[in-house]
Amino acid sequence: MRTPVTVKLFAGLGPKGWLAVALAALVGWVLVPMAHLLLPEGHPLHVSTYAITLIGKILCYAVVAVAMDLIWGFGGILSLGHGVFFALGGYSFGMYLMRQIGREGSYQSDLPDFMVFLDWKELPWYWTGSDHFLWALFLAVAVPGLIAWIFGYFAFRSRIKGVYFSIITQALTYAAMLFFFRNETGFGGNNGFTDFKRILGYSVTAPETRLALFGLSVALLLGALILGRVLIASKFGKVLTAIRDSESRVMFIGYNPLHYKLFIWTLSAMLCGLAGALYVPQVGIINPSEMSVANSIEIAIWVAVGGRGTLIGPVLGAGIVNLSKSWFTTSFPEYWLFFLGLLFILVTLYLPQGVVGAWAKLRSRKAAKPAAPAPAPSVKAAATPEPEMPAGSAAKGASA
Amino acid sequence: MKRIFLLLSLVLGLCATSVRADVDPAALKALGADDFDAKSGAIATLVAAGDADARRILTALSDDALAVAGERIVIVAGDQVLDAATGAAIKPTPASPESISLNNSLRQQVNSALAALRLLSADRAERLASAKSLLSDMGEGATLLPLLDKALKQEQDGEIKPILVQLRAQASLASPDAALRLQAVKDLSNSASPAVKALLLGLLEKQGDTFVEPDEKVRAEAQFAIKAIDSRLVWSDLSGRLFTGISLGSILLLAALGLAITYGVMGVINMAHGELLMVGAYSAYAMQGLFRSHLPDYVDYYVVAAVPVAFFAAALVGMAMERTVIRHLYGRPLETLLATWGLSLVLIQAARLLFGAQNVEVANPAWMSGGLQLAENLSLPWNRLVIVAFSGFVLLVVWLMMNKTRLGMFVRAVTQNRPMAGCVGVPTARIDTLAFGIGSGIAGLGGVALSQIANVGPDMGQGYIVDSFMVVVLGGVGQLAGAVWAALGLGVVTKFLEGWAGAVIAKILVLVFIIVFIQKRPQGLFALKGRFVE
Amino acid sequence: MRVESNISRNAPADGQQEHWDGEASTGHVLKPGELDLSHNVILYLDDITVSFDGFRALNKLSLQIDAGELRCFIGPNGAGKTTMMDVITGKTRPDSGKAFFGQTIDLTRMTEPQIAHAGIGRKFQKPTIFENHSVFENLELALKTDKRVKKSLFARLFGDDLDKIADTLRQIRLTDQADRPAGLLSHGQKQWLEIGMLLVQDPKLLLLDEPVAGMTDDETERTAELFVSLKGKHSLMVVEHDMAFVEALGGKVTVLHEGSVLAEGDLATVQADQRVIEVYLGR
Amino acid sequence: MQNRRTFLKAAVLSASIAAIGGLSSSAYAADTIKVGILHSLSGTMAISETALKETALMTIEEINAKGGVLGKKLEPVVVDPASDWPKFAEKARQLLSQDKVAVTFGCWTSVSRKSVLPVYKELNGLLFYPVQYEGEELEKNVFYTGAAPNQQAIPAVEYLMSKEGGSAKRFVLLGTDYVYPRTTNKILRAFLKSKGVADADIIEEYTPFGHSDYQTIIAKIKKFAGEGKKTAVISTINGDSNVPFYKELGNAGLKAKDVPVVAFSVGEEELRGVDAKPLVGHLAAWNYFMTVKNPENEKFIKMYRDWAKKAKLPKPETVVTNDPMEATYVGIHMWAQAVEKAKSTDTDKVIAAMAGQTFKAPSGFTLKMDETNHHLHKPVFIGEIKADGQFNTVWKTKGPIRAQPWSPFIPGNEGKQKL
Repeated sequence: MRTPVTVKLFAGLGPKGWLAVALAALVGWVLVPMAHLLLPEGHPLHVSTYAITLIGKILCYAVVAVAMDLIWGFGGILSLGHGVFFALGGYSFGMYLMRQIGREGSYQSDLPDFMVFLDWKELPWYWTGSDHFLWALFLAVAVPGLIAWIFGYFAFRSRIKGVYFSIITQALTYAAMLFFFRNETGFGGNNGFTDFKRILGYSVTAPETRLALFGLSVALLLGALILGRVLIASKFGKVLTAIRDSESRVMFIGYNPLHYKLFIWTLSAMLCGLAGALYVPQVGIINPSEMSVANSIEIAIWVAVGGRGTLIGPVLGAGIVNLSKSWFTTSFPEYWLFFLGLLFILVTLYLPQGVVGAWAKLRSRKAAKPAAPAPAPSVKAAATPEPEMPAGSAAKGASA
Repeated sequence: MKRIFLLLSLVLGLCATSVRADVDPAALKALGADDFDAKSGAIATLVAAGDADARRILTALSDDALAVAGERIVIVAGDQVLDAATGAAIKPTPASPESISLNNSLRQQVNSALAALRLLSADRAERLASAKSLLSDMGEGATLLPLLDKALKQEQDGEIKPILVQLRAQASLASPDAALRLQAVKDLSNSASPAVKALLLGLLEKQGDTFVEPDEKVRAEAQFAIKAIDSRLVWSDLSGRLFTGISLGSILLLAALGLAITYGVMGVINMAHGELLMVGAYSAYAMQGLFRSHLPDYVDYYVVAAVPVAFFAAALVGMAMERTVIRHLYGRPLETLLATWGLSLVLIQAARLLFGAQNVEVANPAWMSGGLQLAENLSLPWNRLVIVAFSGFVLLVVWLMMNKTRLGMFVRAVTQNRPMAGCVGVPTARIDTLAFGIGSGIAGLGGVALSQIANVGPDMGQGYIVDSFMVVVLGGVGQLAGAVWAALGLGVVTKFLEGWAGAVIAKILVLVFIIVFIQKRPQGLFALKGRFVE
Repeated sequence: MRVESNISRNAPADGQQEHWDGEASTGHVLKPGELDLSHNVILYLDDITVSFDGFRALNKLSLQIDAGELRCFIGPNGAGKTTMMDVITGKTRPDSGKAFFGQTIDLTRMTEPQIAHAGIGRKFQKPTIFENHSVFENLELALKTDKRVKKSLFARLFGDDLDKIADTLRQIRLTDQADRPAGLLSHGQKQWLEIGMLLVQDPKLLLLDEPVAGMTDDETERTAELFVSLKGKHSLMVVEHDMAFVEALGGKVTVLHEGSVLAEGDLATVQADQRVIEVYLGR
Repeated sequence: MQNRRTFLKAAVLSASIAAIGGLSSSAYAADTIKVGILHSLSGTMAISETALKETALMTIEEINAKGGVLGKKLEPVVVDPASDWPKFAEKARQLLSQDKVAVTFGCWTSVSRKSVLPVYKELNGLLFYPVQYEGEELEKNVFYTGAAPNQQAIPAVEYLMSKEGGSAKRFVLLGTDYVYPRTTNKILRAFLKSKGVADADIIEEYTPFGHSDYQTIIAKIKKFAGEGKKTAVISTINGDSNVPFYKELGNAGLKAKDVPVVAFSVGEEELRGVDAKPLVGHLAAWNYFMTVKNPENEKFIKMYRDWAKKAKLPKPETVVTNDPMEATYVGIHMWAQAVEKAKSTDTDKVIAAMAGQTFKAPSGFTLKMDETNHHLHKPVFIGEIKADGQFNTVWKTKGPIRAQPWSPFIPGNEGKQKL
């Protein structure tokens, strides 16, 4: 790959990649819907509503995982706050869904039930326009983006790195969760939003609507993957990974890491927001527990399991972890946490590059030639120390 | 306690046989009834009688020793059953007497009555005790007025007399004689008790458009008295608030101190820190169980025994963690973070399977229950006082260990320059394990402290992990002093905010404050400066 | 705080051109980015003091480097050589004193990237290169171009860029390694690569911290040749312990001791200097 | 690299779909009636909900021992939503659409109920909800066997205001900051107003979930109580925070006789985790106490003790029964009766048959399922906590009282009492 780096979209993926995309699109937009609508229930290939909602949900998680991979896998910044952006997207779109309920709530009021209940006479200012689909969609992207930008700008400007950053993102999530738990906040307290009726006038429970949402999830995921791939192939991607590996060097050759980090960080948050917006109508509820510290950490786990800095890995990770969760919690609930815990430990210890990395290693061993270096950092890369040890980052701060 | 009462009642019972004044059987019967007013009336009549029999029955009643056996009311004293009316043992013992239960208001009525009766007792200590107990809760005192007068007349003791005056004043606030009431209010104005204040406020209440207290002068006097009392209450109020802050701070400190070592000094992001607290707490629980079953007489000291046990239990778990997992992740903080999070999940579930999902019961030992009464409205709970002291002790130990022992020196050496330390012959690997063990052990100690104020359950640790990290980060990594200031600071600030904005907002504000603070001083309160070559 | 605000205003995003507005506050009005060498001096350090928790790493250090000069720095460990470089490149802020690049550019007010743009390149003691990128990519990243996010998203390499990279590869003798991950290079090669990364930036002033550490004699020799060849076009500051190498470079030598200049002159005179012998060569 | 990705992506989709197939493939046997049990067995709610799962299994076994329903055995399907609200919805859908259960017994928190509601409405399933809750809800597909506010909160307050209860004049409404406490307190505030209590004599305090430091609040209560008139605290503090609250209360020297605390979410199960000594005399209001004396209850307790041994629960000798367990027990039996009556497990038929069902409950009363509002008529007990963590009933209603899911104390609820 001596060829100069250019962002030719198609160069971004290459024929096989595009084949894969087409394949996925085919499955997501044609096969699954057909299997769901045409085949009778009980037919071995029939895809049930349950399956559709479950996979739809996991697809949304997968998008979050990809977003996380961009910031962590390629930017080397571990965020323990991505749950917030996901939830914010969900809430923004949830507001629209709540408004769509109209007068069918149990209080037959124009206001959402929980507001009637709090004796609110009209909508609080931040609900204005929430009955417009597009506005809600815009919010779902803009709100997480804005929050991320502000938070990121200050954090990165003060050169908060590595663990420090992770910890304050954790504080952010925690604070946000408590804030949304409050009833006065105006987002339904810990019950959050639920019992949605329709979206753009279509009933949320209609199979067509479900399939549409499912298709959109597939589209979003593919979009995220392509975007990620292209970004990483571009010079931007190279600078990003360079920052991950040696930030000071990057600075001394004249790049300002602040803006690179800020860009990818905000982008990642926006992706999460979109995923959240798609997640809510499919799952039928959004509430503050999505912002719990544990959830955000789990996102990191999906990425770690699938393989950092591999884009496709996180998708796998999200799938593996969530499906096994669904399965374990049915088959033997008591051991679910053991499994999850051990998964974290073993992956971090023995699969620093996750399943994808491991698989690549196997193949390269078979082929007896080194695995392609970029964009997936070699296993050695994962083992190289994080840019800053805590004490180190303290000193960076001191000199800032 | 219960024993003493029973003895007392028996003694009284015996001497009563000589001077027999019959107990009103109707009243006795009513005690067994299921009707509140009947019971309350019966108790009143017994108090009025005020003789030994009445006293015996009331005592029994307050000890839940009074019971209904078929038709008669009896007192259950250990394995024998006495006739309530006569105090004579009943042969043969009637089968399964139904104990008569009191609800709060009846119990209060009985207790204050008993206390009042005991004012006449010959034993000074007993008189003093009962006077004091009446002071805190006399309830509707008017009925006791005659008794108090009697007591006051024959009371000579310099300590008891003023209390009686107070009591009498309280009781006579309701008396029809305005002069008497005025005097009463005057007497009360030099009290410092919120209860008294409450009484006086009662006088100023309006019922309809007429005041409860008709007399203008008395009301004015009451106003004055209330001001006087308030001025006494202010000081203790403030110091009380400060103490709550310090107490919370000490708890945050205990929770974070272990982390200050594992993270602060060794740079290990231990997300399982909370679970090490849990291990400590559960070892306290285990010790309690052990003492209850084997050393019932010393059960109050299980906490003391729990301290070393918790330390070693947590230390062992910690070292195991270090050996098996963390050791392979040095220099990769973020991976450590994930792996230890996994560890924490495993530990939580393990605790669930071992002790059940349900929280377990850990009791404050007697010497840690109740509070130290500094003023009428300021009592510092013993368990919190002890914990504040304990955190100071732990801090001292840690400081000594890190700065005055060879081990501490090694730890600092290794964490500052591993290869060099290795070269000069420091067994780095072992030091790592030990250091981590110590950090974990200290977390265990924190767990013991927590078990005295909060839940002990499988996921108790989750609640502290964020706070602990905040304290360490805020204090400045690797800075014990920093951790201390951060913990106390956070404690006091939180409490101040809580008083003003409520618990929820307070918590949010504190977190936001931390985030902002880190922006300004990423190195925390106490900076490490120096040149760092990459 | 003053610094902070300045940084945010001078962030390269509005970088290359505009960031001199920040300087306007100091009263200098200059054409954007122009380096004023009117007095033929490229770097002034005046009375610089840096202390870490009481320890004075730099103690009233003053010196100046002429345009196109090749200056060597020697001195025992802890003499403050690296700290000096940290100050010049903006990594460490001096507690007091001035650091000017040319007549007008106040280094103590700028962030690392800004300084890099102004034309100061630095090579670290321990070679720091991007181990996961290929040698080619390392140079590509270092290449002197617009380094803002916007541009980086749609950046292309044009002929002359490619030529420049090709030349540099030849200069540092890594042409046939171009596609290997830099992490797989030998120590010496890494040193060369890092030097190469400096060259493609073509800075006016190069700071080189122990550039030949871990090089074979042959490599060392070639490095010396390279530096000498750079002399004139660029100004170089070389920190080195290897006296042979210093000798090979020729040019003026400055001896640092306890954070300030102990002696200055050509190697011979310096080595003759009594104090120097005591503190340094003596041992 | 590229073809790796191709392969992987194909793998993802096929794998996931296959996995889903696996999940759903639980054979549907015609000779049994499937009964779903939807309680968290892991996560934060496991503390409370595990016991309900056990009760449900026990009850089902009891019914099967008597020959089952419609001559078929009941087959329990247990799933674990892991205290994760969206997962509740997912599992509910699985129970209804994959396992085809005839009825589901489950949920504890309001949010979990709210999360599954749409699913049950969509697929016309049947849910029995066994926990006391805030009301303000009435759904065709749900039967509420727990208490509505007027079957728990209001009687408790009436008791406190009575001479017998210490004729309290001022009230501290204390709760964890979520919907149940907020609603309950809103209703109570309105109720107190209607009883002529001035706003100045009521304070509301809320704490975050898992709050463990009650010093400030206790201080507030002390101050408030010190301002004259008998004060009582009405606590809707959520499970976990109760221990620190009561410990603080005990040590701060606030005795039950001075400032009684009546709690709506503290029962026998919660008290197992507390040293009850400092709590003695404080109150709780429920529709069932383990200490209630009657043959049904003795039978119920014995049955559960035996079950605990059989199911190898930790410390089987110490297990206790509580209100939600009783509610579960009653619910399952009533459902079974209704099925027998309807001669079918069809949701609508069963719903119709449920109306007016009666059952002699362990509480010692014969409970009736209201004809119109899907709530049980329940008796109310007020108990004082004893040192052994059990309750000493100090007051109880003469008979079962009808539920008012739509509290008349909330404006706009008039005439909303039936479906």
